[in-house]
Amino acid sequence: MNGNRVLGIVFANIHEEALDTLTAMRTMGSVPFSSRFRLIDFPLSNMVESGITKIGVVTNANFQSLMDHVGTGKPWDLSRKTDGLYLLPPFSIGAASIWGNRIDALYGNMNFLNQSKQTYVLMSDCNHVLNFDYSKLFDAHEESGADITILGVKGKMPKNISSVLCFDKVDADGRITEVSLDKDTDDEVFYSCNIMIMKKYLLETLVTTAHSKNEVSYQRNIIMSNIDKLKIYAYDATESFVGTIDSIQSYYDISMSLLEKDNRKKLFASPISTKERDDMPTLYGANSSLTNSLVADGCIINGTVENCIIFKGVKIGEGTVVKDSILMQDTVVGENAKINCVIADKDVSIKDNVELSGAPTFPICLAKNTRV
Amino acid sequence: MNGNRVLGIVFANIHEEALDTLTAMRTMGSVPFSSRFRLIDFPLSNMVESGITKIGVVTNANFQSLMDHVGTGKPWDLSRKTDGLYLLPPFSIGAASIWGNRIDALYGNMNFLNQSKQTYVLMSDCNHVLNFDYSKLFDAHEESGADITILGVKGKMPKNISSVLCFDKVDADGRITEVSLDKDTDDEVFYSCNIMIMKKYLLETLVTTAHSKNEVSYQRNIIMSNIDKLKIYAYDATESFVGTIDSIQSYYDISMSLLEKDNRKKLFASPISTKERDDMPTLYGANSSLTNSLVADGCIINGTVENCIIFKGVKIGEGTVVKDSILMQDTVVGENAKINCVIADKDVSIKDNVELSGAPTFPICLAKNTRV
Amino acid sequence: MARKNNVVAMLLAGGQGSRLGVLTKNIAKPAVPYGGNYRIIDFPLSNCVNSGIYTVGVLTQYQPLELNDYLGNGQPWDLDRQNGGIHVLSPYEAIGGAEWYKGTANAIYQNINFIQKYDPEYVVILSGDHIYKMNYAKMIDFHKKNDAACTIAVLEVPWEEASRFGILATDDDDKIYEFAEKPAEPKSNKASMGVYVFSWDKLKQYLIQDENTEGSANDFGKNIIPTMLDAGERMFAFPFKGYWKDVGTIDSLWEANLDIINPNVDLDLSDKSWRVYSRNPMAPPHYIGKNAKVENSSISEGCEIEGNVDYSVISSNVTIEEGAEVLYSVVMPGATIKKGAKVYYAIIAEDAVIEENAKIGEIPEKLENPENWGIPVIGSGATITKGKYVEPGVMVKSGEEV
Amino acid sequence: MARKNNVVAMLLAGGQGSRLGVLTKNIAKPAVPYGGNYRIIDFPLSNCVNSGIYTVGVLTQYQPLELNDYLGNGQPWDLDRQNGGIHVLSPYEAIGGAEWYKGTANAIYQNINFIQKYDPEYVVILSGDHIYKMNYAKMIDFHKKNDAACTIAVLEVPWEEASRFGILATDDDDKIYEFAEKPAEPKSNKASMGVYVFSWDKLKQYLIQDENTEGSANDFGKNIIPTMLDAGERMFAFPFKGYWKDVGTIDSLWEANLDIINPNVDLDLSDKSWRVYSRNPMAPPHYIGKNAKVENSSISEGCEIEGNVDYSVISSNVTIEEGAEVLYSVVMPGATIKKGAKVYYAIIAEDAVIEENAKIGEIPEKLENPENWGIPVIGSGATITKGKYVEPGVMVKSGEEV
Repeated sequence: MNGNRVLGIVFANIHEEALDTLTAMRTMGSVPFSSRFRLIDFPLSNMVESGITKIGVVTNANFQSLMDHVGTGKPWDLSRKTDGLYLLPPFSIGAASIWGNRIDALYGNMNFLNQSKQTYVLMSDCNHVLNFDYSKLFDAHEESGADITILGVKGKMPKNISSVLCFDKVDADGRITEVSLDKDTDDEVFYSCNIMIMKKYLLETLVTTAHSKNEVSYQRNIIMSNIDKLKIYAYDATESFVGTIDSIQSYYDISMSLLEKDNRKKLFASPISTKERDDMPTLYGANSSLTNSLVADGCIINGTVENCIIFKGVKIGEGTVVKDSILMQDTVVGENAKINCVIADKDVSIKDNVELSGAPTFPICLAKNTRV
Repeated sequence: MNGNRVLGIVFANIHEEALDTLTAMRTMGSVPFSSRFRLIDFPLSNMVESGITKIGVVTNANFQSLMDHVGTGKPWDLSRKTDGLYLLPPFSIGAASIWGNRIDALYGNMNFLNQSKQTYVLMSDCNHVLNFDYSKLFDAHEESGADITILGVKGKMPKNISSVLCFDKVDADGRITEVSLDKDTDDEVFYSCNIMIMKKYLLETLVTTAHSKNEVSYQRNIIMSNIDKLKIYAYDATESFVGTIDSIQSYYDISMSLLEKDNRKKLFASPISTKERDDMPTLYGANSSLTNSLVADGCIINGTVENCIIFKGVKIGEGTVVKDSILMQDTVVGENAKINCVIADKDVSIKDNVELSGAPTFPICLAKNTRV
Repeated sequence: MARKNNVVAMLLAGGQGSRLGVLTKNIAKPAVPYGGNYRIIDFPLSNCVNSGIYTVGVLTQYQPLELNDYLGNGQPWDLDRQNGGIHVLSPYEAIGGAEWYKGTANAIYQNINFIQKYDPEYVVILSGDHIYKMNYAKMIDFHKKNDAACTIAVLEVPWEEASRFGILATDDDDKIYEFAEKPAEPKSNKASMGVYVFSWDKLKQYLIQDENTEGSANDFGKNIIPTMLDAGERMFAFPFKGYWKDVGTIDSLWEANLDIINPNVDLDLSDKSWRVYSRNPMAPPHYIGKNAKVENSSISEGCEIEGNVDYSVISSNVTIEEGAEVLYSVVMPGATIKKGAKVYYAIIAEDAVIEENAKIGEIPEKLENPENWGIPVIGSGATITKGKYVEPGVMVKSGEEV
Repeated sequence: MARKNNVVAMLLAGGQGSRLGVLTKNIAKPAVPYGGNYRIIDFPLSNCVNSGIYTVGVLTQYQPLELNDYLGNGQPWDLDRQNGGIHVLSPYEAIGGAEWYKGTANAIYQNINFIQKYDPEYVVILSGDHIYKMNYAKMIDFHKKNDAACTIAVLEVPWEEASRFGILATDDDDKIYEFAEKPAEPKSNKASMGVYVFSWDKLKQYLIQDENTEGSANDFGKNIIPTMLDAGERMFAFPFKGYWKDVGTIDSLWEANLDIINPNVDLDLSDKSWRVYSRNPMAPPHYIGKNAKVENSSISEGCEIEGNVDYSVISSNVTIEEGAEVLYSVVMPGATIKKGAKVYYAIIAEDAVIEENAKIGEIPEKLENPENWGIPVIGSGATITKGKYVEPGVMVKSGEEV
């Protein structure tokens, strides 16, 4: 895939309702994940590794942490004179101009689309954690002669987010012939990851038409209603590691699933870049005991840690036992505390002797800066 | 001035009412000026040349062109891991959160101020065109022991913008003892350029106090009302070239005044950086005739040009005569046209044989993309 | 469908360029100013990035300071990258001793490790002394399609000039069957432009073989290409059409400069889809004064022009005072032509000063003896004192006062 | 109150570092990995930027490829700048011939033009083989206040070790009156750290003078400093307190590594106001497995640890399999310690592989003859085959299979 041919669009704010406390002060894209990343690192790195050189990040409210994180795009080598990273907030601020939905957001950025010289557009949200070489998707798209090719996976239907498309019938050659939206089922389905590629002019046409008819649902009005008119193909990415985050619970489960070596191998198969902060290596003290855990740089571990995801700069005091938990950046746990099934957001501080216990099916979520 | 000690704050949107058509789709900071610059280039370059390494650009609505222009801050060497350029739009979008005034804007960015490690703050708007080494201001501020030091110039009172402070009485050592706001006079006055330096904690205190009392005027409530309580000093910058843009007319006059060599020497005494676009040199055809004009790169001139400011990529056809005009980027004038006292914004297109004539005291202003 | 970095470009910028005389006394040839806003190296570098090649090694050992300085972190060419980007490769010392680059092929040989790090499929070899706009991506596609080991860009030159070039004889399908360096009786008029695409595995093999060959000059044209041909490798000639000029001599550099203001020459520098990038001098706009007369010329930013300029290329930050006259000349950045001075058919290098009423060169028609014709060159920082006459063809050394 | 660039730092990174044996076979000493996340050069570079010095010349002529590559465009240290930034300065060829750097002073002499371009007031001379955190800005203030020509940073060393260092004898006001290189009978215990601040005009004068002195070794310690003292220049000793370690030998490199996990050592790498920057390997978080045991150690990102690690420094992307044991050792990026292998008091260089049940080094207490003690070093990319024993003090060359 010659990167000059494909424009990347990342939607940073989609599905924030699913993560509640974690997205109270940030976009979906800036939610911390897997010890040292943010969710947007995955679509950005996938795009860049596939050769894409121009990416627009569509954002809405609360984009300060996102702006801090992606900054000038340097970590992804997107700090360029020509092309590179473009942050696309709603520039003209007024009552009606915050992107209400995906069609609005795309329509509001029509100028950005028009002025980009690329022939194709590849769009992605931030709630699917995966490592995928989009040039495969591009090749499949080219070979099949499809108008739109959508990446999908087979698995349990995501329940807590809306507008999830299921590919109910797919031809032998990959063409989708029947779809449904937000299916109520516990069976395994073939559902869309909302990562799709098409010609730029097609997207421009579809969005302009939908906008002029005052249509509001990208999935319903652009994809579903065109299923007969356009050649819409599915690309099955089930073999890759794909984590669909649709709730705090799935965020927790997907995080924990990376304690399995196979999953890690798949998710970090090609480099995932992120903003670095130059921490020292993690130091383990004389009485530390750590098992089955993922740990980033900059931590000082003096206690016992089991089945945990530990982010940068976490400090765990002597005598403390942390199990089945996710501790985000710079969380500090004092001495002799007991922590069980907890998700602690950035800069949480837990005093000596505190006991906190959730369940694997109900992790306790502590908001940023909480003092316990 | 050790740049690490002073934080720069640039207000990109202040006084846009004065420039009307030129700021319809852009901030004051992104108004093109003097063939190849934008107004924000002056405060940014002055700050960087004075050694400042962290600058926050406070912006409000319409900041897309500003974002395009300042981008990652590379032209000013402000693309850094530590410090550098920070764009500060109103991140949390809601009815009440667009900065209504300077106090609001500063209060809304209190986090940015708090988290900056610098001891001093230097603030500047974008409507004063000048080249000034702020380390002189810093030194004077340190020597006098002032709480606040404000850069001022002696000249005619700017009339078309509000909240202009006059230093009515200044002690021999520079302390301001009497001030007035928006004086109605045609005499020469000593007025504030609204470029001022103070300790960061002082600004934080003043703004927090004013905000808590629901005060809205920075000049009235923060400067004027503290004239007795704080040591507020004036620094006279009259010897530098200072152009105060308060209207289309003054924009035109200041632009034209740079046809004088002395003014150019002063305004370009130290480098003014800007975003480059890699144009070829300007080509002059066999029948071109150009006198007393400033021209940027990338133009193709085949006609007659007199007393003009010509921006990048302008094309002027054979037989055309352009006088006393300002033609912004990529303006195209056909053949045998006659243009007199016109300000043409970007991408204006003027056909063959068109005649357009304003007066030096009433230049005609053509909005971006106008076709004549 | 390939990922990033499958192409690495290696730019040979090492030559001393002695035919450019005083112009290359202190700077490497690729750093010589050209066309008002550019330096020679801007052309191959811009070609690289416009062709999507973002990994470029610049091989240099001769006076690299100004060149290094000009290239800096690569930002003007969008080559300030985490992955790839621009790398200046000077000779270095290893255990077993230090070696300067012996020939073009040896220069690449000494940097095999650099190339190998990117594990590219293709390596593009370029030189730093040609002015042209070329899409290397198309050449690489051609190379791929032909399953070639090596592809050489060729330009059709007039038959009568062919014996001055490296000439390639090809089949109808562009396959090369013979290469002759400056042949007395050329078999074709396809001249090598010194632009090569190699499959990296092949190039590496022949570089190592050549390095181990006693008596080899370690040169691409003299050794690598003939050896590969002899070995029966698939080698193709990629036909290039468009402006191409070697600027290795004073005359050709002068001509190539004047070409940018010649409407009949096919060198469009205003094409926004193929920008030629350069490091910008951060100067104010240029000013043309009340009594100035400028025609058929190019003027760059930062100039102050009060005199007459015709058929000339005036680089950035040049001052031409009232009554001065510049005809058919190239004036490089920062030079000053004072009141009443005349500059005819000349090259004035950076920061040179031509004082009042001095005269540089002559209009050819006015020469008594046309044999004395030649472009005079005033070296960088040189001063020509008041009223002094510098004759055609004379070179004044950098920094000298005459 | 000065504008930008009034200080230029010159980092002498040229030494072959032969005392580091196999570790510096293919890479320059400053590029040797240290402390899990760093390379030696990260310390002086981070000191520069934390001190507000953004113009750094790195002088190198020995195996610079990996160093160049590591430095890249300088972005990890915030040195990717338009004005100033990081510049790797290799020897180059000028008219009149090419010269390698002859000594430390000659290396700076050959780059006078580079420094002059920035027209600095002060030049800081640094070397690339010390681990320390130091605010050069304070030293420059001290230099200014004393109106000195040269200021040398000094560390008080134990008297019994003083004769191993360059020793400075000073007045009460820190003015230097004598400098002695490794004196038999030291007059003070103030040892030079090899960190110099010079007023540029003075340094330039003495560099030129030294270059013209027949028989000079062109060395700072041997020539420039003594000559300046003799000439009566104002020279001061700037007292430094804190961690400082020369890592020029295998033993000292090993010790300096273990210092980062020693809570009693004054080297805080977690200080956010004085970060030590480095090029990050872009690895996932490290994983500590179900049966792993890690204590008193540092682990970097990208590691997969299933074995036992105690009193060791494990760099990024290291794999330690189940049943393997690593004690009092330094494991550099990308190395693999397979099942059941033992690594005791050793340095394992980048990408080395220790196969199943191999054993590297020994616990000193278990040695029959303590005379045989020594840190074994496994060179980068070397492989120690299954069950093999590498004795203490043995060095295995890069890439070798033993």
